[in-house]
Amino acid sequence: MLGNLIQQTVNALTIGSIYALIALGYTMVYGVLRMINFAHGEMFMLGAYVAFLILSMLVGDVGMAGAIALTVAFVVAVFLVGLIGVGIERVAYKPLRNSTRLAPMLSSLGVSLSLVTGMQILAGPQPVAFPSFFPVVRYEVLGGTITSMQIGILVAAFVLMFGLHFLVNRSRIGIIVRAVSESRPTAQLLGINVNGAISMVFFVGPLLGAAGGILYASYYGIMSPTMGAVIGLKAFTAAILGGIGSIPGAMLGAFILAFVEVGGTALLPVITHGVLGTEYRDVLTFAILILVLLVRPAGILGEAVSEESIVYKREF
Amino acid sequence: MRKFIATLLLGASLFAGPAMAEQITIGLSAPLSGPQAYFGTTWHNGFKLYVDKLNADGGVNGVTVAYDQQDDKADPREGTLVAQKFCDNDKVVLGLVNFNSGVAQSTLPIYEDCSLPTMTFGSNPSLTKQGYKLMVRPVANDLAGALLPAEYALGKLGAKTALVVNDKQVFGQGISEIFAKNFQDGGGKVIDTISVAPSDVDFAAVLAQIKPKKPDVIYLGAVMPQLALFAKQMHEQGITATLIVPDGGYTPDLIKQAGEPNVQGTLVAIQVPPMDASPEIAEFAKLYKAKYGEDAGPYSIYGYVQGQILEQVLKTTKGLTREDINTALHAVKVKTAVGELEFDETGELKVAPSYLYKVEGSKFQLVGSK
Amino acid sequence: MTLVFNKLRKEYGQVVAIDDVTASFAPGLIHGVIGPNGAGKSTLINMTAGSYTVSAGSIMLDGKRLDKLKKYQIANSGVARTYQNIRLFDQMTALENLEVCFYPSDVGGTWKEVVWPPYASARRDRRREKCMEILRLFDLQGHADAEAGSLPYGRQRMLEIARALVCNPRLLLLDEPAAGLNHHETADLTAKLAAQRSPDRITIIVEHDMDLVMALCDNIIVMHHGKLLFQGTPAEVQASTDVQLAYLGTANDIDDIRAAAQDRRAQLGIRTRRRS
Amino acid sequence: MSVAESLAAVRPRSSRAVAFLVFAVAIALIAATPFLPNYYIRVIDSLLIYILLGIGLNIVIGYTGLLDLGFVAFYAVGAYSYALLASPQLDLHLPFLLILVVAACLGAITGILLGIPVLRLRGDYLAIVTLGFGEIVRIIINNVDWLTGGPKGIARLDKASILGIQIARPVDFFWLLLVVVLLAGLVAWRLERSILGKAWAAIREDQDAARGIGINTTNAKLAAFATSATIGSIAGAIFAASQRFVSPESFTLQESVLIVLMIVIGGIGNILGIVAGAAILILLPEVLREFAEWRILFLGLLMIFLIIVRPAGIVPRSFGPDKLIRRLFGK
Repeated sequence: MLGNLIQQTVNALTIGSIYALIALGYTMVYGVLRMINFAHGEMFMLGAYVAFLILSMLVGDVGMAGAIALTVAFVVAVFLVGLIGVGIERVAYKPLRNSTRLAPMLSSLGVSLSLVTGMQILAGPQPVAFPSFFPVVRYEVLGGTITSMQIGILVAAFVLMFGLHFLVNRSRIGIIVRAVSESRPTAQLLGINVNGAISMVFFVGPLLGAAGGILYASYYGIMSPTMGAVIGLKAFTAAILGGIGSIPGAMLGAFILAFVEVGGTALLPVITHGVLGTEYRDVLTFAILILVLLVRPAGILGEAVSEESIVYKREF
Repeated sequence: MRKFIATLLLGASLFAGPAMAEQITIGLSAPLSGPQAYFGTTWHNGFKLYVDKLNADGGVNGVTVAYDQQDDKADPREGTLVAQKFCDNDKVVLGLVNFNSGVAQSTLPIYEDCSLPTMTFGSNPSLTKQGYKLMVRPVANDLAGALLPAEYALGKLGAKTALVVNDKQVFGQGISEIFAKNFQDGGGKVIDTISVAPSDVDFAAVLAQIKPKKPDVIYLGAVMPQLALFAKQMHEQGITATLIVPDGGYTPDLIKQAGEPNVQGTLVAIQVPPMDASPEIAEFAKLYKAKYGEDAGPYSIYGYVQGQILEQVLKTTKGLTREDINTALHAVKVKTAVGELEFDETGELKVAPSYLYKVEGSKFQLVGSK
Repeated sequence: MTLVFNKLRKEYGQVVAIDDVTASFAPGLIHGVIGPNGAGKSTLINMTAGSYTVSAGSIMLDGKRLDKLKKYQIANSGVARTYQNIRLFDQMTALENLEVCFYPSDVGGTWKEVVWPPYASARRDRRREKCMEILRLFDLQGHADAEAGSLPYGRQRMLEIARALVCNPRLLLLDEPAAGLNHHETADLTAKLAAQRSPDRITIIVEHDMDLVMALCDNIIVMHHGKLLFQGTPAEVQASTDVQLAYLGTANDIDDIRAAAQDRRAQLGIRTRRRS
Repeated sequence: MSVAESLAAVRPRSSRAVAFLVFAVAIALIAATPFLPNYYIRVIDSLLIYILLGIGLNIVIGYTGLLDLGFVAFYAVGAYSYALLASPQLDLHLPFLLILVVAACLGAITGILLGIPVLRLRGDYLAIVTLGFGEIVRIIINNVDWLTGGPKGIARLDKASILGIQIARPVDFFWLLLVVVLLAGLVAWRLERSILGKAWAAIREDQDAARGIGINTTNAKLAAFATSATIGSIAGAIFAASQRFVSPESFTLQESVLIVLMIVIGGIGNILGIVAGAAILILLPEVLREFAEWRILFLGLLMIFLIIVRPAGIVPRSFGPDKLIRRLFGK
């Protein structure tokens, strides 16, 4: 029983940290532009594919040693995807910045569709095997099985999240980004380079998403052009659950979501005496999301706003 | 818009014009885009390979064969549009249709309404039980597909207990229910049935539930890439039960994506004989690779076999109308690459070959056939 | 026949925004509420209109408790208001902005409007006639079909007041109606508001523009740090040393600057987000 | 943005010509449809179903300004109403018209059930909760096998008939759908112009100010959800009758998103826009059928292009049916 508990906790932490990396991208973009970036899941997918491409070039053509090649591929891929993110913002979202709120959201849907089908055409629609970034060693801890891969993912995710935390709260760039997300007009009046800050967000968000994608692909051993869709939706759910726009909220939401999913799988059949099986796990997830939002309409750590303190004009 | 009008006019002219007597068209419908595109494309390629050869030899009794290949996206709505397109085209006298039983469910009534005979590929047993007069299924249904593995598990592996996992999709759920029934009928015990979501990639939580139950075999009714993911995670979590999977796993991707050490001993049941089973199949594999630049897909050989059935139909048919073709199709008896085939009155194969493979190293080793 | 605040109190956590205010407002008069920024003037309006909850005490209109009602119910009891930052329905025409105020009385006939076109057009004509009348009073008849959001700032202010007046409210709450208006516009507004005096209506104006307040109001209450500091006629207020002290002595500089910035942004039409 | 400006500048004189053109093309299409091959009629049927769905969803999104990503749930409710009441599944074989009424009522009830929890939520929170609702409905349908057949779906649905006239061929459904779409469009358009429609617009523009003028936003929003769901559910029932097979895979999140896209690309809040949006998103992939995956890529890029060039949609909100009629018959 204890073994099972430890096992499930580790499982939840691993999934949760991948969700968190992606949820952060949603929440940062939302914080600055009040926009849901539906193409964010595709950054996750791109991360895996770009890393795979670089890796096969490094190992195949250059003949670089495994561990170094992996590190190089990881770093180069996340930076490349970050740049792609900035480029997409310039082309597809920037022209819509003063438009309705729905317009950039739908533009991002178009970007998402194009990236997925583009990748299907380029790399084929089939899932492709992805090499492991960490050697798989199993450790038995009090009856539970933990793999070195899970540990590696946890460490990598936490390093990245602390890096982001530092960037947002301690660095100059972070202050600028926070100022812009607080109030874009005011930041503009203060002479802040708003475009620069937005580009920064569209660099860091996809970068983290791509990192999540690489970790995910190497954890599960496969990648596919559509891999971003489901996990993107889950990360988005996590961001909303935690209170979209809030960075700690995104992380909290991601781990809560992961624990609900794992807990649902493990406990639903037990609690309901087999009436509801694990197939109802997503129902449970969404039901909990709805309940949380009923109590806290702006998510767990979202800014609670009273009616008059915020001028809500039309959403779109 | 201009293109649309052009297509419109073209469609109208086809509709009105007289059909050419010496060429028939076969409608091909399967997923050609999206995650299942690989199966649809490679299946059709096998057929095209045979038909091209047939045409190169001057056709059958002077009749040449053209094909109209359409994407149904594995979506019932798209499937019905394609079905209607074939129905409207008088030159189409036979359909090689729908890889997915779910799509076939919605298209078969349309084909029935316009008297277009089909060779349906969907393997759900219920398709032939609805009284359709114009369909045959040139491939073993899931009843046969799940019998062999159950017998093997009970007999050769000496398994007493099985745990069944399905992905809550038509195919996965259907075939795993049939496996469970066969396993129980043979004296085994199914200790639990678990459903997972079709989009799941992480089975760690499910596996942690399975582990203490210690089943002898686990039957996983799902498709790729879930099969590979499950096998990999199962091994990583230290579960030693024998994994049995249905036909979707008969692809080198299973071994590649799961990682070679993680799938050793996994059993795969499929209606396809090994590529070196006979000189004819080996020859086909070579031809396929030469023509399409890649290895034949899991169902390519069935496309080829359907070409062989078509040839026999054309040899025996009285005329080239849909009705004539249908009569000939139901009466066909032909030696094909997978053995001699004929259909019963519901359109089901009288003898449906099925095979069981075991993963050894990076190869699928035949361990049983029926 | 009056509006009564009875020991009205509003707290935000530790901060007391309104501190036991008791006051009554008689119909037929225009009441001004003045005071430095942060004195709680707008809070009074927001509580009366139901936008803020009441921490303690009560608000009575004609013997009916308002503070337990929902916001739309308060509006339906004959309370209409304008906002510090103009809140029009931007993509609706000026006429529609007024027309929609007939929702509470006309909504019951919606299905009849849908299935029976003559009924619908009769209803609509009746509504439009009343709305055009009000628009004319505010010189907006020429802009009836213009989108509200596209009107110049001054016109938007007028339109918002027209919207508040269209259903002939018992209680009219104007939250800084002259904010952002230039001198001419303010004078124009003063004249129009004066023309809207009605013996059945209680009008309360929160305003910084002293010219407007002094010219228009019959009765003024002065708020300071959430407390009612003084109540009297314009002349009495001008003579009061307490009031002078409150304005000159303790006015919080930061608040004034913030208010100026707020007004400036409102003028520019920038949507502002403020933390609660 | 010069392209956008030039596109947006619809000159009054030419717009009368445009109106006549639109009208003439519509009439010509309707008149020509029954003579087309069945495939084209089926495509047009499919288009009409999506227009119907668009009209329904537009009430919530376009009129009331609530981003509903779970609309497909109502579509599913309607489809399964028909599937369960007119098939061997429960061995009930009720008449089509009766089922339409039942589906409409069930749709309205589900609409209100969804409406209640989301009333307090705004914007993106509303979007995710409605999305979750749609998924919940789909997952439940996929899992209550004893009732809905689970993933297998329900096959062999009865052929529909109205007052003894069988509705089975694509052309029958064309006429049925045409009538239903025109009716739904008319109702939606008249609702928009009614006092309730004005209240919806007020809620869309500024919900708090709408409360401030005495609008009971709860009731108005529930009315929007219920009407929208009713139309969606009717569309579902007709879809099931025409397909004669239902399975959960027809009711995925992608369908909801497709309908939202249709509305926004066409011109949000405008029935004419929905027709334009549906034409692009439903017909284009059909026309480009032979290009397989490239057509989807093209569609994605076209979407970005259209939204950037015309963020408010192809047909402006102001060019609604009233304007079309005025241009046609007015002075």
